[in-house]
Amino acid sequence: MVTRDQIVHWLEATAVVMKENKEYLTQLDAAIGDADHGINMDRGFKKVMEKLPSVADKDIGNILKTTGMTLISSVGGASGPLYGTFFMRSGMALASKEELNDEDLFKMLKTGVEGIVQRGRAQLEDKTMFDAWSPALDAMQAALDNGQNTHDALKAAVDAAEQGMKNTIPLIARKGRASYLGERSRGHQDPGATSSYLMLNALLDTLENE
Amino acid sequence: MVTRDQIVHWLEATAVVMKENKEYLTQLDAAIGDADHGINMDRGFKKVMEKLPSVADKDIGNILKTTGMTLISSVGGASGPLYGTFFMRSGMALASKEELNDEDLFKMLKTGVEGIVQRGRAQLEDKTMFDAWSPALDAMQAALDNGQNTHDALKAAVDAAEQGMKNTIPLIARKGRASYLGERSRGHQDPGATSSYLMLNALLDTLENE
Amino acid sequence: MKKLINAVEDVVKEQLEGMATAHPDMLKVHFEPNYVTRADAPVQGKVALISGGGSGHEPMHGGFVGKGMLDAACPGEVFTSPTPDQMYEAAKAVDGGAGVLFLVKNYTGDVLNFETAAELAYGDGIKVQSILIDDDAAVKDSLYTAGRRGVGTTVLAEKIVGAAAEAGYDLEQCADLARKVNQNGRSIGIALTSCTVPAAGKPTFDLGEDEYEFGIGIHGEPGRERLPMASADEIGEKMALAILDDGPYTRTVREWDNESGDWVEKELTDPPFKSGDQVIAFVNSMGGTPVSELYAIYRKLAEICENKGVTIARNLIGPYITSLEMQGCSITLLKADDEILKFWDAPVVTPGLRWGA
Amino acid sequence: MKKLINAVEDVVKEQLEGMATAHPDMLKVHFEPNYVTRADAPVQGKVALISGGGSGHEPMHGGFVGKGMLDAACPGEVFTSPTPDQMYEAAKAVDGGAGVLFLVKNYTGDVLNFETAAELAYGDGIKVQSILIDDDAAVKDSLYTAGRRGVGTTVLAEKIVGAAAEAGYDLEQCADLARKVNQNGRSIGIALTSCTVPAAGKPTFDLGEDEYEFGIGIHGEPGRERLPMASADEIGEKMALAILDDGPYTRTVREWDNESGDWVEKELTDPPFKSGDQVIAFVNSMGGTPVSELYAIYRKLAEICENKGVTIARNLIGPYITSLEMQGCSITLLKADDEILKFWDAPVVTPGLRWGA
Ligand SMILES: Nc1ncnc2c1ncn2[C@@H]1O[C@H](COP(=O)(O)OP(=O)(O)O)[C@@H](O)[C@H]1O
Ligand SMILES: Nc1ncnc2c1ncn2[C@@H]1O[C@H](COP(=O)(O)OP(=O)(O)O)[C@@H](O)[C@H]1O
Ligand SMILES: [Mg+2]
Ligand SMILES: [Mg+2]
Ligand SMILES: [Mg+2]
Ligand SMILES: [Mg+2]
Repeated sequence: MVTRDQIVHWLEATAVVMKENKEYLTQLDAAIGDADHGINMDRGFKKVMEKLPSVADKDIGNILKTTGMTLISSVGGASGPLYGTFFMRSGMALASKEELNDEDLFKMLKTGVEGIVQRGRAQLEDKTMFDAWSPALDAMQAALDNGQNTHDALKAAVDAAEQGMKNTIPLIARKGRASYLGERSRGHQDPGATSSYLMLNALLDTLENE
Repeated sequence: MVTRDQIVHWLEATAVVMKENKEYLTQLDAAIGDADHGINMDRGFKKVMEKLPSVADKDIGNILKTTGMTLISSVGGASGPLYGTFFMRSGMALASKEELNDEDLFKMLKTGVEGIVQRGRAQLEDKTMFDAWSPALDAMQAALDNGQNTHDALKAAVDAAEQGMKNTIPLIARKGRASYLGERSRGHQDPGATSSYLMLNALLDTLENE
Repeated sequence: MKKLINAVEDVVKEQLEGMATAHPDMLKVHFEPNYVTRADAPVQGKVALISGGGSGHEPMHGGFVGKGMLDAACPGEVFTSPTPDQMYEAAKAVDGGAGVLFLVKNYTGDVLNFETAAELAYGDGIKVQSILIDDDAAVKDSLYTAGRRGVGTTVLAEKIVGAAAEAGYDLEQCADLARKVNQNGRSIGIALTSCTVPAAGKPTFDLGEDEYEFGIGIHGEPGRERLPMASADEIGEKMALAILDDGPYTRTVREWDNESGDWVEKELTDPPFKSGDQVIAFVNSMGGTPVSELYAIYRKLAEICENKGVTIARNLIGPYITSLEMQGCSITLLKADDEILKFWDAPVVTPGLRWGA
Repeated sequence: MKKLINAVEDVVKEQLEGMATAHPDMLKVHFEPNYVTRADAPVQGKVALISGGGSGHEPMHGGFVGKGMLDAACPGEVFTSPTPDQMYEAAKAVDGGAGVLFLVKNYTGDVLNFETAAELAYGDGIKVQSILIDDDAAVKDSLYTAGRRGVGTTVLAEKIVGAAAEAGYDLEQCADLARKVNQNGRSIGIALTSCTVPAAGKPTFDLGEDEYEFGIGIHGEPGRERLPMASADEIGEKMALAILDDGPYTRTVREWDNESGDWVEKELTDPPFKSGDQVIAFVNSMGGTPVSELYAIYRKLAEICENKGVTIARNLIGPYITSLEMQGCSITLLKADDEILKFWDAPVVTPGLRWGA
């Protein structure tokens, strides 16, 4: 069971991670984008931290939707609406839940990623955040089908996301700003895939520590 | 007696001198102006050389007026109308003359310089071309009053012009572009005084060589 | 970095304050979220035209708010897409009952944020249409990229569709006209220098004294190729031909459907230019290039158009869609029929573009 | 040096050709000697307004030729006064029988060349008046210098007197109005970078990353002082106060007298600004500074004017009197009465300034 507090702690942990990786993500974006991804993510999750206290005692759906709205109205760029949609959709899927079972947790991630795809229309190997999320969901699904527990299934997802993130390096970007670089986008790790991995990893960390 | 041919040769010699001193005059102007005086003078006298053949068989007044008109419409800047007026006025003063006696030659220079003053309203020590012309006219007048011949009177004028030109160095400019520099215009020789000295010296050279 | 700014984080806000103080007769500025509206908004019964995007392209878009052009503009941070709450609030503020049309430059960030805003506005009962501007001929294919970027045609579309809305076109008609303008407009840009984003504090890219960038966008990003510096005639010719010799361009766009309340995809193909076309020619400064140099480019452009049998019916020459203080220029050609010319000539009263009134 | 030019010696000619091609509805360009006239010149019975000066200040003056502003402009080489034959030919081309008014910026070269032109035109039976624009508050005294330079007020004078001529003012009235505008207008300019004269090929002066020039003219000349780089608010305040706190200014000007056929001298004293004045505020880019930064300056200027009890009745913000691609700006304040405001608001149709038609 994942509690409301754990979800709040995950968001807090994500805010810390984005702050710590602000420079790193921005550097990744400098290579194939416009050098703002870390700044964008840090700004967005700072805002989420400001908003969180006012909803921390509401249901999980509400907390996630508020997170989504906050990211949408503070991040901007491509990643703002994508991460915003992720949390809006997952919030809607978990409306009025006070805690999440294994299935709910998977549903949260899956509906969130579906939102990303619907909005961004990314396909596998377009060199986007979807290249981290897609293998992560597959691995988690397989682990759950195999009867593994939340923690192990999530661990499998994080490992797959990390691999997916690294796999973006040789790809040529076909979506987003990096796509204009064509061949020159090769050899660089996608910033959005990196922030996605970091976010998922923060969830695992949070659940492990509690 | 100064012949029409000598006047033509003087203008030719001036064109050569301006060409040779194009860089030098421009450098002087760079220090306290806008770095174009040599370019302006060279452009103007090149044009005079183009026009000269068509009037070289006319009277001296005509030749000088044509020179003035040509300078006016090709030099631009402050010096264009000033030198232009010099030749226009001297041409008018010597209308229909085929040759010049001592008095005529002095009149040519004097009426020309009066034109410069009327147009530019320069006073002594304003750090302009007038600071070369004014002592030159005084010296020539004195020499002629003393009964000296054309050549010697002109020699005295040239020496005085050279001295006047050098005397501009410590002056603070009060006319023209250099005046905006205030104190910073001190320590530089005035470009217009320099071109005036060169022009007068070319006249002396011409008369000496023929 | 030397700019006439105060703290880098206040740049956008203070410029908007300056605009508000300078042009109260034409526009109003709203803060948190930031958007600019016509002074007389909402205009009842008129379709409201809204655009927006990162700041740094002034006078676009805020300078084009006013009678005969935009009803609202939503400025993001410098070179950063605005967020949907800005467009959503702007839509609510300017909708006069006839619906709002979003004119969106094709950058992933702009597209996604405007899409979210469209959904929010629709959810509030506002009729919405959204047309993409993707006219940058420097981007070759749409299959392997996010598609052609939105550049110079945006300015022309804002003027023309703004006049149509003023003349009483309904939302559908405005959207159709905007789509037509976009499909008939193409642009190409070059840079002689980089620009400096205030928050970054140093030039976005380095460019040697003897080279220039060909095929740039409007965010100080490097272009399609880096070439040895050349004369105005050579550069102008290369630019003109990049537009005039460009083939058909096909891509799928997403437009909002008020019936189904969802996005529908449309495949659109833009026809290339051909002899006999008449065009509006737009020579634009990237900010740091003075208008005198634009005339040298226009001179060559006019010569090439004439050689190709393309008639320049109207022109616009000056800094209208810029990249901060970047030196460089862009050319946009828009094939113009009578409808387009009529609305081009119609009165416009904005801080950045004004005639006929 | 990187510019959109061909051979440096053709820069002015080719820009004029570009203008001629772009704006045949507004103006005509004549070569050897070079001058630009209104497309419909001469306008019978109307006073003809003529200005001119070195090139490099575009859109001034050629871009201000058209209905409601200049009848003719005479461009010299870059930063070099035009020669009298240009103004003389222009005067003959645009005189509609009511005489010509020369608006002359106070630089020795411009003054002397225009004076010669006035004499030539008068000699041909054309009624002539010549008014000097000398509004640069950076120049302190007139006794020991060539006097205040003509800068931003020129643009305002061309607009206002152009409208008056259009409205039927006679030559005397136009000259009186031009003199009044000049006496009520003051300007101050700053530079963040130097500009590069094409023929010189390198920047006119060097300016470090951490300094700016205060009190510049418009020819890339250094200013009154070199200061450590500062914020938009600090620079804007220093500029505003240099104008608003400037004392009375007295000098002798030379004007043409059609009765005597000779020059007459007049002593003129300009009054300082005071609380209760209403003004036209003009914030101008030197070429390379984008309009967004001008708004940051305008914001501060408006605040200071308000504090001083000076009401901004109208404003103009953008690149109108430039120094090639120089980064920097100038502020001009013009104390405006009803007559001035009426003619400011009147229609103008030129490539560089347009409203009301
Ligand atoms: N269409 C898309 N679908 C999914 N992710 C995308 C898409 N376009 C861009 N991204 C992601 O967004 C990231 C860039 O985000 P960010 O730098 O914040 O925005 P911007 O590119 O507007 O500056 C990319 O690294 C990529 O992972
Ligand atoms: N009012 C004046 N009277 C006499 N000579 C002047 C006056 N103003 C400037 N000059 C002369 O003109 C010279 C500069 O000429 P030039 O460089 O060709 O013109 P500009 O200053 O317009 O560039 C100065 O060195 C000075 O001798
Ligand atoms: Mg980015
Ligand atoms: Mg971005
Ligand atoms: Mg000079
Ligand atoms: Mg000069």
